[in-house]
Amino acid sequence: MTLTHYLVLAAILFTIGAVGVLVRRNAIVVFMCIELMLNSVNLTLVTFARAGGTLDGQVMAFFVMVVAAAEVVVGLAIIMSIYRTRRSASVDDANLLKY
Amino acid sequence: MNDVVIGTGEAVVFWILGPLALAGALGMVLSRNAVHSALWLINTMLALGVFYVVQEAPFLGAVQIIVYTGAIMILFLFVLMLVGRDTSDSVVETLRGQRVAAILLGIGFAGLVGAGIARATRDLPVAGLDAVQGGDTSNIEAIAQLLFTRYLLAFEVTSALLITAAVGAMVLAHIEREPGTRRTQKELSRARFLTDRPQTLPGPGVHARANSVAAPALLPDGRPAEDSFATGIDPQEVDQMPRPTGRAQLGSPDAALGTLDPAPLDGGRQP
Amino acid sequence: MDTVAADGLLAWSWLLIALPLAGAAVLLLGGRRTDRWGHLLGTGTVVTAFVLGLLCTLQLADAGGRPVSVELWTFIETGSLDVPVGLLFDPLSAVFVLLITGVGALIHIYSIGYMAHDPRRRRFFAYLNLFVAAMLLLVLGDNFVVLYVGWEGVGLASYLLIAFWHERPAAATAAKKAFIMNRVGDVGLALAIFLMFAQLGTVTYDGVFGSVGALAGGTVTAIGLLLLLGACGKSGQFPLQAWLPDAMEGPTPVSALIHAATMVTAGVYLIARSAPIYDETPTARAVVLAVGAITLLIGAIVGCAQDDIKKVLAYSTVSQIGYMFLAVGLGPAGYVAGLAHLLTHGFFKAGLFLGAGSVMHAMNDAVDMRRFGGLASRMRITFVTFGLGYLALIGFPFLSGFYTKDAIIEAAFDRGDGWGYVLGGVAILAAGLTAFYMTRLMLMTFFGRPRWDEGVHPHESPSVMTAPMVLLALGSVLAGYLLVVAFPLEEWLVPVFGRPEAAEHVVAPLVVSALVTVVMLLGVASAWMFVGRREVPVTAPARVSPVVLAARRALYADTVNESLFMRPGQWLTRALVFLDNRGVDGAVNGLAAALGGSSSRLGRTQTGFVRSYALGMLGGAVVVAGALLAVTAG
Amino acid sequence: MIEAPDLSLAALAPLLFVFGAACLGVLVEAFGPRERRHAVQVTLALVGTLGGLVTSLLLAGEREVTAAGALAVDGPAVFLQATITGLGALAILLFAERSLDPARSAFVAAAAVPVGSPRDRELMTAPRVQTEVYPLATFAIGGMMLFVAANDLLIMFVALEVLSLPLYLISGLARRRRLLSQEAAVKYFLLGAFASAFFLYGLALVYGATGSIGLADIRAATTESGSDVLLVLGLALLIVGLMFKASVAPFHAWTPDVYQGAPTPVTAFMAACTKVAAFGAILRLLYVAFGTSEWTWRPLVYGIAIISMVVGAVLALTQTDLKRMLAYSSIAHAGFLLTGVIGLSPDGGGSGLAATMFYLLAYGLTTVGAFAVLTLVRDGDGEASHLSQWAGLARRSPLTAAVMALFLLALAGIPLTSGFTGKFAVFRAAIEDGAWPLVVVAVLASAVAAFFYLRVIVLMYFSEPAEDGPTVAVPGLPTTIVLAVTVTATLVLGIAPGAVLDIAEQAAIFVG
Repeated sequence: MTLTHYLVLAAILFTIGAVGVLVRRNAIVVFMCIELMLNSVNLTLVTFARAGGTLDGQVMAFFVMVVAAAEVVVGLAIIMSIYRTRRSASVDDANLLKY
Repeated sequence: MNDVVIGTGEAVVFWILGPLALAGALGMVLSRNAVHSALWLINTMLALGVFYVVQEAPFLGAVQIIVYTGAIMILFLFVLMLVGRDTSDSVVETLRGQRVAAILLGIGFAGLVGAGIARATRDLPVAGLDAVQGGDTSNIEAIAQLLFTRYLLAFEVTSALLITAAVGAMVLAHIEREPGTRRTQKELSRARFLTDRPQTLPGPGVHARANSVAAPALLPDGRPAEDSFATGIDPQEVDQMPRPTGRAQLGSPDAALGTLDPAPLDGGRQP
Repeated sequence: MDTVAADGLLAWSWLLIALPLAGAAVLLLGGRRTDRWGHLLGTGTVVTAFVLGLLCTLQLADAGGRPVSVELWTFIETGSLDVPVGLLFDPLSAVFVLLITGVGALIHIYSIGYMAHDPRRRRFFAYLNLFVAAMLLLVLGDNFVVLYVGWEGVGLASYLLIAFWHERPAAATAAKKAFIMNRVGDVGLALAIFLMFAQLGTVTYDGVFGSVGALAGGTVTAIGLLLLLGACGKSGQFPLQAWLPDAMEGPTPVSALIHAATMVTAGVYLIARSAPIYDETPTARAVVLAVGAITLLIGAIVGCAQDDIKKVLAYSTVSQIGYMFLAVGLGPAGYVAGLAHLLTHGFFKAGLFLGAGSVMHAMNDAVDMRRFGGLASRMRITFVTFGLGYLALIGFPFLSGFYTKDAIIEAAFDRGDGWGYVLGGVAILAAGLTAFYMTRLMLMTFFGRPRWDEGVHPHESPSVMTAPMVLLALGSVLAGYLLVVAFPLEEWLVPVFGRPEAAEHVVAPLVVSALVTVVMLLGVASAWMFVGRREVPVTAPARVSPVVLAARRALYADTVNESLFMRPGQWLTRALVFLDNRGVDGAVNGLAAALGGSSSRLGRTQTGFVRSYALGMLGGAVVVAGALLAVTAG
Repeated sequence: MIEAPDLSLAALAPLLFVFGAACLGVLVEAFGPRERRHAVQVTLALVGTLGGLVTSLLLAGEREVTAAGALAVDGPAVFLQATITGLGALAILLFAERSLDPARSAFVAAAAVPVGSPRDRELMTAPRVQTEVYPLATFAIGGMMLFVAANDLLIMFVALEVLSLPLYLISGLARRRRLLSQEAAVKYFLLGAFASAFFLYGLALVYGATGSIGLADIRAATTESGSDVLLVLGLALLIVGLMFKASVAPFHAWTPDVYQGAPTPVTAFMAACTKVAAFGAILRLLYVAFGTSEWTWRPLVYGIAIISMVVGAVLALTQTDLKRMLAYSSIAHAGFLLTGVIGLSPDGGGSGLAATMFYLLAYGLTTVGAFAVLTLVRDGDGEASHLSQWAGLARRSPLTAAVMALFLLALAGIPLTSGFTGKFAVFRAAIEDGAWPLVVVAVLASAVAAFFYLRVIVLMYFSEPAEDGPTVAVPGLPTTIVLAVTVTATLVLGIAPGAVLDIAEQAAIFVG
């Protein structure tokens, strides 16, 4: 058991999140996948902070959480406003703009 | 740099929670129901919170559990409920090749990044955080010190972000009334008793399968009840229970009501 | 090339450009308010510019032709990059200024009459003024960037003017084609300029020519070839010649001014101006020679098969510019000859186009020569002026083409090696062909029985149109004598090209002249035999057989003629026309179609689905990460 | 005892000005009387941006690192901050235009009212406006200014979010065609969040590799240890995040959709300011942090530049919507800009930095102008952005057509316009650095691009106007100012750009 385990786990979580963005249609779930990606970044940061013996990683993880919170508020508001009109939270339904 | 040895206890925690976190991630992507996805994600987040605590970041661990999982994810759930819980994705992929390509790219990305990280950090020395925290300075103090010195500017600028978020939510969600259009309780109740119908308006009908405010109530014959239309929102079409048709079902209760003709769903109010 | 700062009138030479530019601006921005007097303003600016140019040239002549530089302002000046904007008034640019403003003024005057009934006459004059301004900028600039600015400007004006009657689909297509082929050339010129920058750090003529000798041979050749590509695009030379004949869809004064007299000679100017570069690179010069020779032959051959009066003249232009390229490709021996031919060609070709315009004006805008005929008696002035231009073009003794074309052919022979004979032979052959197609044109248009469409009543054009034609005809007659014998251009251009060493004539000039004249007369005679003696069919014969039949009944000599010369000639002509239409057009259209096709195919990736976009991003991320890792690892 | 870090208020002044104005704007939104709000907000936003412009100009020549190493105030930062605030002020003016549309504004009256509801139709022509766009846009401008001056990756990330979040919001606030606008917002948001996750992961990996996120520390670490795998992976992911914002292919897919859907003033704002900010950050990241390991990313940027130019130019050929066409053209221009990025050399020499900054200024001004013209041509349904509606525009309004033609020529890089000078500068810089093939591709791509710009000009001048074609509205004072400024700048930067190029060249030194 080394720190590499944490890092690889984070990489896998990040990938799963990224793939989730590509395969899920519900905008809110897509957004949750992005949250998963951010979380895996946090795990990476915390692990590197421990490895390097500096606290900067933890502080950055903290910032990531704050930014994520702001992003969530804006994102969910946008998704809600589009839902109120279209009665659908599917990202595939938003495709009037193309080519 | 004196290497910190990773103890057995931590290894046990990792091997229990690691798979759990992974399962949570996979479950989020794979479950069709959005609420289940959210719960799976909460599972992963809790596991990560424990990892933070284990990795000498107790403050972050707490924040992860209290703020991230407790507040942010609940916000997600809240919105999911608003949108309507019945929004499970269909399993059919409509974009050709999307899934295959996504999985292949995912494997490629994980291969590149994961393998790269694994190779690069194979002999990563673990300095540990004893030098900067523990002893006199606790984790929170150490973080605070950094936050208000090295990261002061970022800290201040984050406020702009939070203001933006608040303003944004207000803009998109808050419907302002024109001044003077607000009626008092007294005026409202007087107005109601002047109508033919002083009792409460109908809720969603028994045949409706949605609980959104946009779904009107249904009258027994299947027409939407106009009284139940929400103000300001165009009524939504409502899925109905399958209605009996054909000779074989003539004996059903519907037949007794004499409404065998398929009733128009729109009730004459098709937008 | 040492220059002196401008003083006196020359300090005002920027007005040459500013006047027409101001004219264009007033006409374009003034809108309908200027409709009534716009054409007069447009003409006035160019006439004034001509007078000014003349005065400047006289002052230059007084000063012994020392190049004069006019500093205007500094376009870009930073620590590492310095591009001043200045004008260079030297004998070479003076010659061009006079040609552009002189011929330009005449054509402006002519257009007053020609466009009298067009509702958009004001706009037409605005574009013409814009063109004159850009062309003057092109020839007056003292560095390659200013030249490029003018180069793009004339391209734009030409594009606007070809498409002037845009409601005709052919005009729109022709404009598009001209645009694309010119862009190909422009890319060459732009790259040449960047290459100079990278290698020499400067783009002024002074700087480049001063240090070009220090460059590696390969680089100089590359610069030369890229410049040549630019020149080919603008001048309609092989392999970019196809746009020029199509450009005849524009109004006839445009064909006269831009696509015969001035803009299309910009390529010749570019190569003459860059003489010091080409002096360093025999390879590039040889390519110029080859391009010139091929083009002059192609133009002459294809010209024989055209029925559209303007197309014949257009191919003739292609061919004559081929002569000029051939001349400047010969190096120091040929520069002056090429430029002299450029000037005389400017006169007679502009005159011929104006004559053609006059004929079209009379024939309700018909261009098919098979429906002309017998116009000599109806349109006396047009006939006479056109005839003089014709004689000058085919090189009739002592008219201007005779002097300048012979000079080029002589210079070709003077190379002294086998290639000299080949080039000279090609040039003489083309001279014969020129005589043939031009005589054919004359015969079909002015002689024979009238084959007019019903309702056509030819009449002479108004004097505002004929006056410029008369002046140009005078120029066609006299220019050659003036430029070669009376006031030799060679002397005038000594400050630019230096004094060429007296050439040793391999073939005596008299012999060359005699040979050319004989070939020319042969061409005229054969045209008379094939076209003049017979009735011209109103529709072009679909197959050769009627001609063949008619010929069989004639003398036996005809049959020999036909089987020896005419049939192979016809095949060759047809093959070339086919190539021209399918090959080059095909390439241009194919390129456009390929771009359009890939555009819509690529556009389909823009599906409108967020998830597809995200897929693209993840793919990009994988590629980026992979590429960086590969670079680091490898 | 915690020692307070030194904060140079002078160096922070432009940022304080802009953020201060934004915060004040939020307060006005909360407490100001409704009928006065619009005027007050516009004034505040203009005072903020112009104040930022003036203070950043006063900072010229400053070279320092402040806020505990988080903020670099140097030539490029100041130049780009001035560019952003100037362009931002122009965009704010476009936001403020109210006389063009019978619906009174480009922005929605009440964003929370569902599209198509009776109340929404009622509000269509209401005089009220969602005035929050002004503080939001001002926040975005502040974020952009921070983005180009960020001296560590965390500030860069926070600034990225500060500039992005308001943009996500205001691109969904169009008054007309609200469905498209909302769709643009949701697409921009989801993809933007996706991209910033990549940026963040890159940040984490770089932190892991070097133990620090300060650009100078990273530079020291790369110089010392060369490039190890972690660092390279981190750089790759950081590039992905930044290229997304700069709309460089293959991370461009959002651009056309969002540009088309967003309200046109917002599109102008994004096209000009975001591009400047993103390239400012790219330049700083690549040269300050990764300058010594230049050989790792150079081939990559080379390739991306080619892809971007080709994709942008080719795809724009078949567009029928003007806004969309300009979006694709902005992708192509991103490629041209990368050509300038290639023209930098690690020791800070080379003219690439100055050339790129000049190009950004020139492109920003032109593109704001082009979008401003776009807002003038309208039919009953709002802006008439379909190409066919522009046929024969010159007959209807010669001046409008002439101004648009000027901007299109500038975008095509025709001489005597700012576009030519900019292209000239970046291509030259690339050639000086030996990137010959890249410039050949770039010249070819601009030849292709010239075709679709000129096609619009031809359409305006040579086609018969349609029977029921659009009308050309008379611009109000704000739009008139924008057009006057942009036309003048496009001409001046084309005819006598010497002074500005000089300034750019003097400014082109990063503080380390």
